[in-house]
Amino acid sequence: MSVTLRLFGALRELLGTERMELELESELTVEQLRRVIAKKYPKVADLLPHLAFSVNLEFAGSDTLVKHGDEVALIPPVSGGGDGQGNQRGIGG
Amino acid sequence: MSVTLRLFGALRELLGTERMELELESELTVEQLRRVIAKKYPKVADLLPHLAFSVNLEFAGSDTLVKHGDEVALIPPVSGGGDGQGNQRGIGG
Amino acid sequence: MVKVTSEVLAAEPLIKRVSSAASGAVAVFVGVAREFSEGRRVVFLQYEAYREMAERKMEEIVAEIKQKWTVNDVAMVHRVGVLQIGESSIVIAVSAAHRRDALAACQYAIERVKEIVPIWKKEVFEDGSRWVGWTG
Amino acid sequence: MVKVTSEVLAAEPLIKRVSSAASGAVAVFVGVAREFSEGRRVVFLQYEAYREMAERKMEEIVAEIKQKWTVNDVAMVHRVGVLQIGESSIVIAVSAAHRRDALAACQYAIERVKEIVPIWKKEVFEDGSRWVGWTG
Repeated sequence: MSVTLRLFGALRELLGTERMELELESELTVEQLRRVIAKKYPKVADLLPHLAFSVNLEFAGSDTLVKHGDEVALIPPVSGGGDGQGNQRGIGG
Repeated sequence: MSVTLRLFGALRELLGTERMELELESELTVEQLRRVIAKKYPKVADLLPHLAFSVNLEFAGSDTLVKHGDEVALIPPVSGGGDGQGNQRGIGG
Repeated sequence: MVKVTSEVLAAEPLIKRVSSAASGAVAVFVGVAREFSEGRRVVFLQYEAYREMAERKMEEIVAEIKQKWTVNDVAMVHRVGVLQIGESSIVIAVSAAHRRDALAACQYAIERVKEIVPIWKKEVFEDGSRWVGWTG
Repeated sequence: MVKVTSEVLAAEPLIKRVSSAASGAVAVFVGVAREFSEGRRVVFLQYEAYREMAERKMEEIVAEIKQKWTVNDVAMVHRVGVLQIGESSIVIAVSAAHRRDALAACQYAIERVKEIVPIWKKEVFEDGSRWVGWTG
């Protein structure tokens, strides 16, 4: 099976692409996918603990199942809105 | 001595002028002036208890002294700002 | 900058005026002439100001804001005269480095305008009119 | 109406868009590209969005607002791409019959944007750059 990975910001720059297809042996959880990515792309391994994930445009918990054809995004801490003051509650609730 | 009276809104309409010179025998307090006006202009007597006074562009308490040449305004409850929702604290603090 | 004016109000010029390179946020309040007041249809509004005192009180509010919050600039313009439904009665714009200062100060500004700025509104209905604010 | 766009933002069109005869107040928030960030001079900003998800999350925020407050309309536009200092990154406009609903909802909107909308800011300095928001 394969999933589409969407990459933004520092991740996009580090991996040199904003989108990639990732081949996986079977369905797996977001947490398992996080480990797969860390292993395959060591240069972003340090960033991964600080990321949220979305699956098909919705924030996903660690045990959300990722299926064939899903679009998965690695979501860095968001910083839209201007004024330079982040929101301490962080992302995705 | 004389003072200038400024009138607004319903008061201006009732008395038919936005400004008048008022001749007074002597200096007096805002509260005394209120009674003088009520007596001289009975048609606004009912409104006077609901008014604030300003003397020379500042809100004035009941015992503020009014002197020759002062500009005194009768200040109805204010309703600027739009949106139709007044402020319960009223005027002049 | 504070002003009482009979000209039509727009927000963008005030936003530009208060913005600077040090501003990360501008909070704006626009008061608008509304068609219904307590169920009655308003044909138009008429605002009247004790102009000299109103501008002085608006300056006082700006000074209060600058004491209470870290803001860069405040602009506040109130319209007088006849307003058609949908036209703006007041525009307040507050710039600050940070959004929470701008937002809190803007909210404070409109509350204070309604407390201490001598401006009065008359609602004109199809079958009458009234000066707003008389509690008696 | 929500949108992620690379075009220059203006507040007035959004104010007009949310205004109606039933609106007594419009509250507006404008986020502005600021020159200094923690003491360093910013040359320009670059915003990047996960556009499809960002617009969906902005729609969610509008729905949350309509549940929490009595508002007439909400418009929210976020800019992406390169922003010069002084340009607007976001404009939010909320109309309501009454000012307190408009103001509270507008404040809520910008806080929620910063929590859940996947948009990222890069600050470009004279001698480097950084993506904002990494706490690690």
